Amino acid sequence: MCMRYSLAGLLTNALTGNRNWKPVWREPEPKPSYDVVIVGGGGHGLATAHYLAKEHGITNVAVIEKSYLGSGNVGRNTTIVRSNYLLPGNEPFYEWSMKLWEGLEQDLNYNAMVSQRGVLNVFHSDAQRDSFVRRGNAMRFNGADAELLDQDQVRALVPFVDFENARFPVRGGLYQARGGTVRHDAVVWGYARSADMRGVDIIQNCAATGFRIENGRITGVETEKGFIGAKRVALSVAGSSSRVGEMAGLRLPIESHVLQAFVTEGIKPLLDTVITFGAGHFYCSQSDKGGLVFGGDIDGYNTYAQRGNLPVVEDVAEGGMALIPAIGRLRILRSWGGLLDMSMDGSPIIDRTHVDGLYFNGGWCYGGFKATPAAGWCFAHLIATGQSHPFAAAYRFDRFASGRVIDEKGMGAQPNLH
Amino acid sequence: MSDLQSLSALDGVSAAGRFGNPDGNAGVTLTERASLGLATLEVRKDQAVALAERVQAAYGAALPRGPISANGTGVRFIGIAPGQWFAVSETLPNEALADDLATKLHGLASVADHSSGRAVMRLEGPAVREVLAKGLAVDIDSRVFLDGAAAVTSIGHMGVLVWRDGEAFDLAVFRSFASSFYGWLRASAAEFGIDVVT
Amino acid sequence: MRITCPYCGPRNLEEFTYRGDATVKRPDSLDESATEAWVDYVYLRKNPAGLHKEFWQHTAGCHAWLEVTRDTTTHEIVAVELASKGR
Amino acid sequence: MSQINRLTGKGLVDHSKTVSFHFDGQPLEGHPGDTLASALLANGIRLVGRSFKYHRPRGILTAGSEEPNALVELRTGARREPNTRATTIELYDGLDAASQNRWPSLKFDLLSINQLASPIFGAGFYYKTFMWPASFWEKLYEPMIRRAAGLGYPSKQTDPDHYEKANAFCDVLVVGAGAAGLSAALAAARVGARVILCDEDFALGGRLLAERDEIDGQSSQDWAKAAAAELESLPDCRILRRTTVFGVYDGGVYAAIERVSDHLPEPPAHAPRQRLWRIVAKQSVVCAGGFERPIVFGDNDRPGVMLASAVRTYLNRFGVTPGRDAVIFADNHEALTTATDLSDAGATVRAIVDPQPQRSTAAEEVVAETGALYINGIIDAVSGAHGIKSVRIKDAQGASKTVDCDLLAVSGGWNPVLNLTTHLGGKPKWDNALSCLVPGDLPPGMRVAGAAAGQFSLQACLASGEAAGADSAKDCGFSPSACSRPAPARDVGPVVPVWFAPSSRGKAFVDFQNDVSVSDIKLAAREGFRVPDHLKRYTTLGMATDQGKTSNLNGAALLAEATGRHLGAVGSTTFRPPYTPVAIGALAGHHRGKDFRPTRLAPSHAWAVEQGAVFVEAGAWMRALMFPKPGEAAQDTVDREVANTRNNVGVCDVSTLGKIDVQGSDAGAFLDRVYINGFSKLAVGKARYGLMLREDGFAMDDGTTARFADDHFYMTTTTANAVKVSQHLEFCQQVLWPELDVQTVSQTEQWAQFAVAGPKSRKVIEALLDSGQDISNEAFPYMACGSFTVCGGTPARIFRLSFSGELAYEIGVPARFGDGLIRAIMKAGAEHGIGPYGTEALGVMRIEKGHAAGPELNGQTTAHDLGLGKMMSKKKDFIGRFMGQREALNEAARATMVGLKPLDPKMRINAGAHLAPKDASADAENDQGYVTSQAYSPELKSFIGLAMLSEGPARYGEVIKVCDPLRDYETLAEVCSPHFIDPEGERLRV
Ligand SMILES: Cc1cc2nc3c(=O)[nH]c(=O)nc-3n(C[C@H](O)[C@H](O)[C@H](O)COP(=O)(O)OP(=O)(O)OC[C@H]3O[C@@H](n4cnc5c(N)ncnc54)[C@H](O)[C@@H]3O)c2cc1C
Ligand SMILES: NC(=O)c1ccc[n+]([C@@H]2O[C@H](COP(=O)([O-])OP(=O)(O)OC[C@H]3O[C@@H](n4cnc5c(N)ncnc54)[C@H](O)[C@@H]3O)[C@@H](O)[C@H]2O)c1
Ligand SMILES: Cc1cc2nc3c(=O)[nH]c(=O)nc-3n(C[C@H](O)[C@H](O)[C@H](O)COP(=O)(O)O)c2cc1C
Ligand SMILES: [Zn+2]
Repeated sequence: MCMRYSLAGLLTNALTGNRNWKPVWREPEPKPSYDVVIVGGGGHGLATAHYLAKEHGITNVAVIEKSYLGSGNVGRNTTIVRSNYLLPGNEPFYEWSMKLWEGLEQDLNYNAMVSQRGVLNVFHSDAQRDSFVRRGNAMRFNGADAELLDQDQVRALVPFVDFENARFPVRGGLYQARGGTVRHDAVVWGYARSADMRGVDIIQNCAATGFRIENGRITGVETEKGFIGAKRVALSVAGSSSRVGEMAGLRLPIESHVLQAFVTEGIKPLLDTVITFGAGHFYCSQSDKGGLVFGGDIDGYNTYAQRGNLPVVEDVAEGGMALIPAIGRLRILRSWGGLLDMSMDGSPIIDRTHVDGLYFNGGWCYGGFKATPAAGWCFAHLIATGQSHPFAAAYRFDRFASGRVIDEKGMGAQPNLH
Repeated sequence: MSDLQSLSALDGVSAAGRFGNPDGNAGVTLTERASLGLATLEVRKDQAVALAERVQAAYGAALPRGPISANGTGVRFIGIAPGQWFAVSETLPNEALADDLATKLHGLASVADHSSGRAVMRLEGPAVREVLAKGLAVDIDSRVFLDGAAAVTSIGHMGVLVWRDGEAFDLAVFRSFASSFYGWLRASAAEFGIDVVT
Repeated sequence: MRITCPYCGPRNLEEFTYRGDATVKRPDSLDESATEAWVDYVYLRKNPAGLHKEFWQHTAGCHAWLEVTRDTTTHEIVAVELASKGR
Repeated sequence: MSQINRLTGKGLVDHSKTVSFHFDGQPLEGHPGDTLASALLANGIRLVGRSFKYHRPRGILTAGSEEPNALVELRTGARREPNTRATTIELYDGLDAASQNRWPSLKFDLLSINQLASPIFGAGFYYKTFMWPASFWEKLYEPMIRRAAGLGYPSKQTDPDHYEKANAFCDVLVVGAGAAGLSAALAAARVGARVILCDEDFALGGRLLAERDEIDGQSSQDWAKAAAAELESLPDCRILRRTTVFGVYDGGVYAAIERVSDHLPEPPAHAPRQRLWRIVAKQSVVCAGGFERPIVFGDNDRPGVMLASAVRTYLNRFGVTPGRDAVIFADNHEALTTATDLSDAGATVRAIVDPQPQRSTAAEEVVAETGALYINGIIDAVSGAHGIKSVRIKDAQGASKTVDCDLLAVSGGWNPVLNLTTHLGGKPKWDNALSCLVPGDLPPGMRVAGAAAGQFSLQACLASGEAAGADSAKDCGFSPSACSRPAPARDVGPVVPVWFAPSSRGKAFVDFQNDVSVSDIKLAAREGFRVPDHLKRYTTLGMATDQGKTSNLNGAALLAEATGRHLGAVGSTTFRPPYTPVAIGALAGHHRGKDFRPTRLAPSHAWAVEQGAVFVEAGAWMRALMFPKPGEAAQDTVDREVANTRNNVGVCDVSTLGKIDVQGSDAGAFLDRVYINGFSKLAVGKARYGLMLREDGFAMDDGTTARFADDHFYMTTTTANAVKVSQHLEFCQQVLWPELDVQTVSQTEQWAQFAVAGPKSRKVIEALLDSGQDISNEAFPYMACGSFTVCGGTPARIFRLSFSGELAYEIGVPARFGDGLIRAIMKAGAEHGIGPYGTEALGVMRIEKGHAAGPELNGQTTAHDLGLGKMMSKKKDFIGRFMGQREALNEAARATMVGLKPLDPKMRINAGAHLAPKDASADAENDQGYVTSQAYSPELKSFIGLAMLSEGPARYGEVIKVCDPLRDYETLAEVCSPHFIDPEGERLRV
């Protein structure tokens, strides 16, 4: 079993050659059956396991992951957390997530380096300001923090932004001081460790390959390590949602797209906040290792290849140079891609499926990292109680048929435009 | 006829002279082809054969089936899309070309005037391919992009129709983009030097 | 990625605009009983890992809408046709 | 002589010229052809930088782009480039470089005390700590961590240099110009293939320049020179020096960066700093060579420890000896040539330490030649913090011996450079015989040759390069002749590679730059991070600026050992683009600043500039926002423009609206299907307002469409949606209804179009009309359209449309007359008091009239929400019909468009404010809608607003609260009809 981390422990271990550290989580063989099997060892799957155990006392749980833990989007995202949403279906959920981030280290006894360095969305026109104001007010109506900054206030925060020679000059920004970044891998390891300590079995290299469904009810999961019986099965496989869902006969309002991300060589502190460009596709923060971590638009076509193409690389660089022309000589060190579960309205789904005992969590698009705690919280609630959590009440499948879509950007049923 | 002053798309945008590298002969020369007749024709449903015959009869050109141009009497027909051509004429300037086409091809093609909607620039000189390569993602090697060949594509986020006329390249860009396009061109040609002729 | 437009020839990805599943068929909008077909048409698209028939428009080129058959795991393109063909 | 380690007359540098430069302020000299690294070594400088975490003193390990240690800040001011590898910087006169990540100086660095705490600072320590007390994290721990992070300092000033992009097409792209690459390029280019040969180095030849080999009776350096010369002479071969192919993308697209001016103090006039090449190649041959592996042992990071191949590079290519007293520690025989080369250069080879049990004849010969001590054993300890002073060697029997030296040349064998072979997902394979990873599945069209393919002998490099070049040409349709070089039998490298000298003491570094040591790897394995990807993320192995080029495999080998697995089964992490770090500026090229995106200028732009207009970005367009008089306040300008238009006449350039020509015998039927309302019955000579939906039933765009003939319509769209609507129409035409005879083409650029609005507008238009044409109310009523001539025969289209709510016309002429027309309009209107108005006044007037625009057509609203639900035809098929009928899109509770009038007319109705019942608190439960648009109405002498309000139209007369907590603002307003002015539309029809 794992040990609690403490200052004393750290020092003692240092003095004894660090020889007594234990694995952060066990590597058990799967049991024949569990109360709940969670498919997908990403942030959401692991958070779900943690809250199932901690909040609902359900510990006879396995998380099965096809590769190594955190190999999916949770380990390849730009780590931005914020609760600056517009629509009533979304804002309370993301604000709850923000609150859970704020207490995460203490909850997990693991330092996930929640860095509330602020999130600044700059705007470039009156029309854009008005829509940001609408959003900022939605946040305030929901008890979240939001500030409207004028040009001078933006300049004070990020003096190196192009104010003089820009094609689309920055006129102000919407700022959420409580937003920021969280160390992505630590979130995985922290939730995994906490779930494991409470008895959850975490099983890597164990892809779900099929589902056993009898009389419309799920009875277990076929995996690379054999059949695992389960009273309830919860899918949390992000970009693989369609592939995995199909095995259970689900047709999902989801397309798989790739989003690329980039990191520069490590440099001394430059950017003290998260900043997003309002006139193009670019958002950026500086990691605690010193690299600028940034991204832009999705590539825009269905893919499972987990890598992108050159046009988006150029587009992101153009956006970056337009916003911060001082980064011209900084060098991109690495670029990579992650498979997004882009939904038809750009908002997620946490719901039951037509198969009894089979639950679905997905459609997180490019924004599910910030949702990790609340998604785990609400998904666990749904699995444990059979009822949607109030914060996730709008995240249902039936909204597509009814027309009660949650379309933050008003783009319509076209995943690559969200 | 008109009492109003007619301004070409590059009026007020490009001044004559040498820009960029001042040494030796310029790598490229830019000449605006102003006052050309420009029009699109798009075949009406099921009229492809009849249209081709009419164009042959009226203009002496065989409408090309791909992105190349066919020269008729006074009019060049450039394939720009399935069933669509861009017509260019010096002898039927400005709106006259579209009027002429609309009359002669009535019922067989939908004709639209673009004589005011494009800036047409002729680029030539020893560095012309190198300059264009800075924006044009189309292979314009002389063995691939033959005389008369054309491409609808974009340069620096701006739509462009380019066709080859002998050793020169003609570029048609949207009128409202003329200033930005010219900016791109000057920056791209700077290392070779560019002579702007007006 | 490069797509060979049947009209213009091979061009870079940035000249094209994507629109997803090309196997969908627009139902009859006057058939009031076609609710399910409409929900499918608007919200459910194929998303296979493997060959995918999809719409692209050559927006920076000839403006033709294309049906492209592409492997979503390798990005290999096996066929490109004009979407207007055979409709 | 200042260059104490320069070998007179040796190497490829130009000894006849000197180049001056500065390092940490110290003036130094080198020669053209040097890198900064070779010049520093020539000057006897070994200490160059400090490592990331422990601030360990570091020197130069390699001679190429894989360098992990010798990183400097190059240049100063706005051109400062942190983390630049000294080994790839081409020396130029005036070069200024500084060491980094040290304070106060390179020699004395305070943070090197971190080393003392290294037992605490082990892998992943921060995840376990900094949690107590919670509040300290933000105030203390995090700022501290961040200050310590990073290496060099970025410039915070705008990058002054220009960058550009270029496209290239070829049959065969050859990456790397070493023995294999030159052979490949020659084989392909000689038979006429279009070849592009890229090398990131400034000199062609790869290791041929660094070794004293012979090819066809020539020295390898001469052979490389001759091969390059022949390639230069072939018309279809383009050689790109200083050009790194950094990424492989789908469809044969290769991205490369050419460092056009980086070898100069600053780019010459008219030249870019760097150029991004987008290369489309039918075939490619990757000849990227190999990386030599370091061996891991205690204090293996001390300045003066250098890869053996790098030692040879400095000797043979740069004419510099990195040391005078050398020890060699290598597990392979190739490294023995290092001893010969050193000794021939006048250095003393003190010892050759061979961890392999067998002593070969080759070794005997080298020992005889150099007089070096030969020891079967390992390096056990290294002394000399700022530069190696001696090593302790432990032999196979366990006996130790200390040898003084200033250079330790190390080789643990070679790894092929695999990066480009994997960018499309190919996984490298483990090769047991070579003890390294070799390329696995390759991207389509790619071949690999030379060391990159695991062909390590020179003969094999030449032969495999030639064969790959010839085969590639063949695949492009050329007929190459038979290969001239027989492929030799596969050369097998070290049989038992030695990764780690386990008994050595001191911290043993695997990843030099990120300070990942053997103990970190063991700790990670102990804590369960047992796959390379977990190891990487937990320890940061391979995540530094060198991406683990010299460390990844060593790390995997140590992980294999720690977890009791075979190295071949452990696998590797993923290589990702770019191959070496790429400047963001280069990827953006020309597109920054004002050139970030093109600017579209309306036909009256020059005229508007003359009038002193203030402009605003509207998508790509610049539009006149307003036309202030000198000294006038903005609000006054807008009020004046509105009042003048409503009272007299105003003119506004509306050319930016999308204009689409719709022709064909089915044009009417087509429009019936794209608009919710009907158009086929519209009379010729008339225009009609139309609303388009998306297929999901939400509103997409609106505008008027005019009919000029049975088979000819002219549609207008909003400025913002022009392109989107065109694409949509093309989809409908080509995909949904190809059976219709309809053709569409954008005419936006062709027509300059002006709105002339106001009670006196008819007089102005009449003054422009050529004689004999009638636009009286009877002949040309509201919503009429027609073709006319104006101003002496200028063709014009005139529409009697009104956005402002006044009597108004839109007049269009071919854009070449646009500038002329605006001047003519102003002249004709002068006697009627005409004034131009900008988009701001336009916005005020449309709000006064309750016309929906961008803020209301936000993609979340339906026809019902916009008050246009009744326009939806029940009888016909149209886009969005079916889904638009859904209850949720039509229910009363939806936020629906209304007008708002503040109870106090001086109070603003802030756009973006939310709406709550009068006495309710501003919270989620009471959130009933939001303000979309606001304006000050000079006519009503009040602020007004448009809003989307739940059950809106049923609430006219109700007083609600306009809440803008974001700006600390609240006011009360009355809900009203959005048609504030002339609701019956009488003014339009006069
Ligand atoms: C480049 C990029 C940048 C992003 N930036 C942000 C950001 O800044 N802020 C933000 O909030 N969000 C961001 N996101 C989105 C966010 O990362 C995701 O929405 C979120 O991580 C998804 O949830 P997850 O962590 O559970 O997914 P994942 O980590 O992808 O977890 C799904 C897991 O399921 C596993 N799996 C798949 N199939 C099977 C199977 N058959 N059997 C077993 N296991 C299986 C996968 O291997 C994977 O580990 C970004 C995403 C990307 C790609
Ligand atoms: N005997 C041995 O054990 C052994 C082992 C390895 C190498 N060698 C010797 O090394 C040489 C290998 O020849 P080779 O031709 O395969 O390699 P090389 O190392 O001589 O040349 C590779 C070239 O590729 C360039 N390069 C690498 N990646 C690039 C990129 N992405 N973009 C642009 N340029 C890039 C490098 O700058 C270099 O010039 C031979 O001389 C061989 O004998 C010998
Ligand atoms: C926030 C963040 C910061 C990163 N910083 C670095 C870095 O400094 N160096 C590095 O090599 N990779 C960095 N990466 C990228 C990872 O190496 C890796 O590419 C990514 O997790 C995706 O995995 P893959 O490339 O193995 O598919 C970072 C990733 C993230 C999400
Ligand atoms: Zn095309």
